[in-house]
Amino acid sequence: MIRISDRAFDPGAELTAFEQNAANAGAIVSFLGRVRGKAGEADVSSLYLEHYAGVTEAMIAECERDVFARWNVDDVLIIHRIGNLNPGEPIVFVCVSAAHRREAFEAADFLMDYLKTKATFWKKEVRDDGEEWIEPRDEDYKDAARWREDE
Amino acid sequence: MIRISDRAFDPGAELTAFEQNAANAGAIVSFLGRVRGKAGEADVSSLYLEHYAGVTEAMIAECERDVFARWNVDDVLIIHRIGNLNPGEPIVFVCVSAAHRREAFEAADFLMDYLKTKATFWKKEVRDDGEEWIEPRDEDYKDAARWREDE
Amino acid sequence: MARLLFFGKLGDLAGGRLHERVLPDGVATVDQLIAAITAEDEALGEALAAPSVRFIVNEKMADAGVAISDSDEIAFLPPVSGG
Amino acid sequence: MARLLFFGKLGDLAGGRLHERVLPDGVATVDQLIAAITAEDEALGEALAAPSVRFIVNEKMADAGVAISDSDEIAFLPPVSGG
Repeated sequence: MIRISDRAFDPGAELTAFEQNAANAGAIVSFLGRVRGKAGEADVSSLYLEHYAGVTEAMIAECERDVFARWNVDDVLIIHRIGNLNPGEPIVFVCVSAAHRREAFEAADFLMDYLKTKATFWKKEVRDDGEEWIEPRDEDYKDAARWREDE
Repeated sequence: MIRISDRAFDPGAELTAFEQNAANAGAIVSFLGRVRGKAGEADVSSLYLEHYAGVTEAMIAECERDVFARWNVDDVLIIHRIGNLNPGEPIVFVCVSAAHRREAFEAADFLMDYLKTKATFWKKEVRDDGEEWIEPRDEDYKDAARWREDE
Repeated sequence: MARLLFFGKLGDLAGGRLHERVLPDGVATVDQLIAAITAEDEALGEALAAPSVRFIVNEKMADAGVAISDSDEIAFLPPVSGG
Repeated sequence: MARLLFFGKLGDLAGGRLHERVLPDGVATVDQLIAAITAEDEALGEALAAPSVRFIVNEKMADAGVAISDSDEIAFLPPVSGG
């Protein structure tokens, strides 16, 4: 399931709900990404996130289908915030359930690389030294490239 | 933090508490392992887990120190059940917080390999076709060996 | 009218994410649209022409040579940054 | 008295996890303790002698040649299975 929303969410409550729906899975991996309060030396006062409504969801749904084709996973949950966020607030939460842990770990890792480098979100940091639209770090592109080499 | 207990726990509530304590971390990875209702074709009616009180905790604490030495992680939580468990019940929950996701993913993955193949727990499956003390799968040993090759 | 969408820093430069407008005379491809915009607003035009900018026409990834008309939705995407 | 601890399937075979007992005469190492137990209970003795069984003496990993006495805690660990 994919949920893109401008409303805050509670990762613990989402994990509980996901867990209850995935009654037969032995392994559940989750990833929570939150707004950091620092960008280098500067203080971050807020983050603004936008997406391409409809298109972003459709592209993530395609990535989700790739995950089901590639790994033996039972269920996937992707929650992504848009709008204005404060430091410490959850931005993204990914849960994957599977019979065994290796598949759950890999699929969650893969989904995060997709969300960081390919999903059509744009994020602006509002800092005490100005505003800046963020681009993926070199490390993010390297992480994402791991999955290509695998194939 | 390490908690080994014969009482059931709520992974969602634990994630919420962990998240609130890790206020500055940008990335939190969690792993939840639960009792599976099937072992091959057989139905599992319950699982019994025991540990070496004191020694098991001390060995896991040493593994936790290795994690802090090896990855730039902020905080680690390890909860492991002992006693009698029903299918679907949480057995193990690991949370790792870090500034960046790669470290959180790797450290959680490493901790799970440790808990599966090295931590001194013993687990007996009670099934409709009898009882059996479980040993790690070949796959578990292979997973654990990845970290040795890395060094 | 065509729907032009500008995301991220391009939206800031364009003074808004959505611009509904009639395509200028002679504009039949994304490339030509960028050239026409550059004539109106050089800073925006140059930003749209950057190699890192991708195009989505009617919700499908497209290259700069793709044909466009007044019934199309044309989106300009700078490098993404989710998660 | 020595504290002998048997975990997992070894506890089932030994009829309990904790046995407090005086070490038999002539038993001064883990190896000798296993031999003495084998004389009393062949199935348990053979299980303790399996190459996959590890020993912890006074909370430290030990090998079969390590010296033991009546003041020690000696634990027999079959392959683990946590998580």
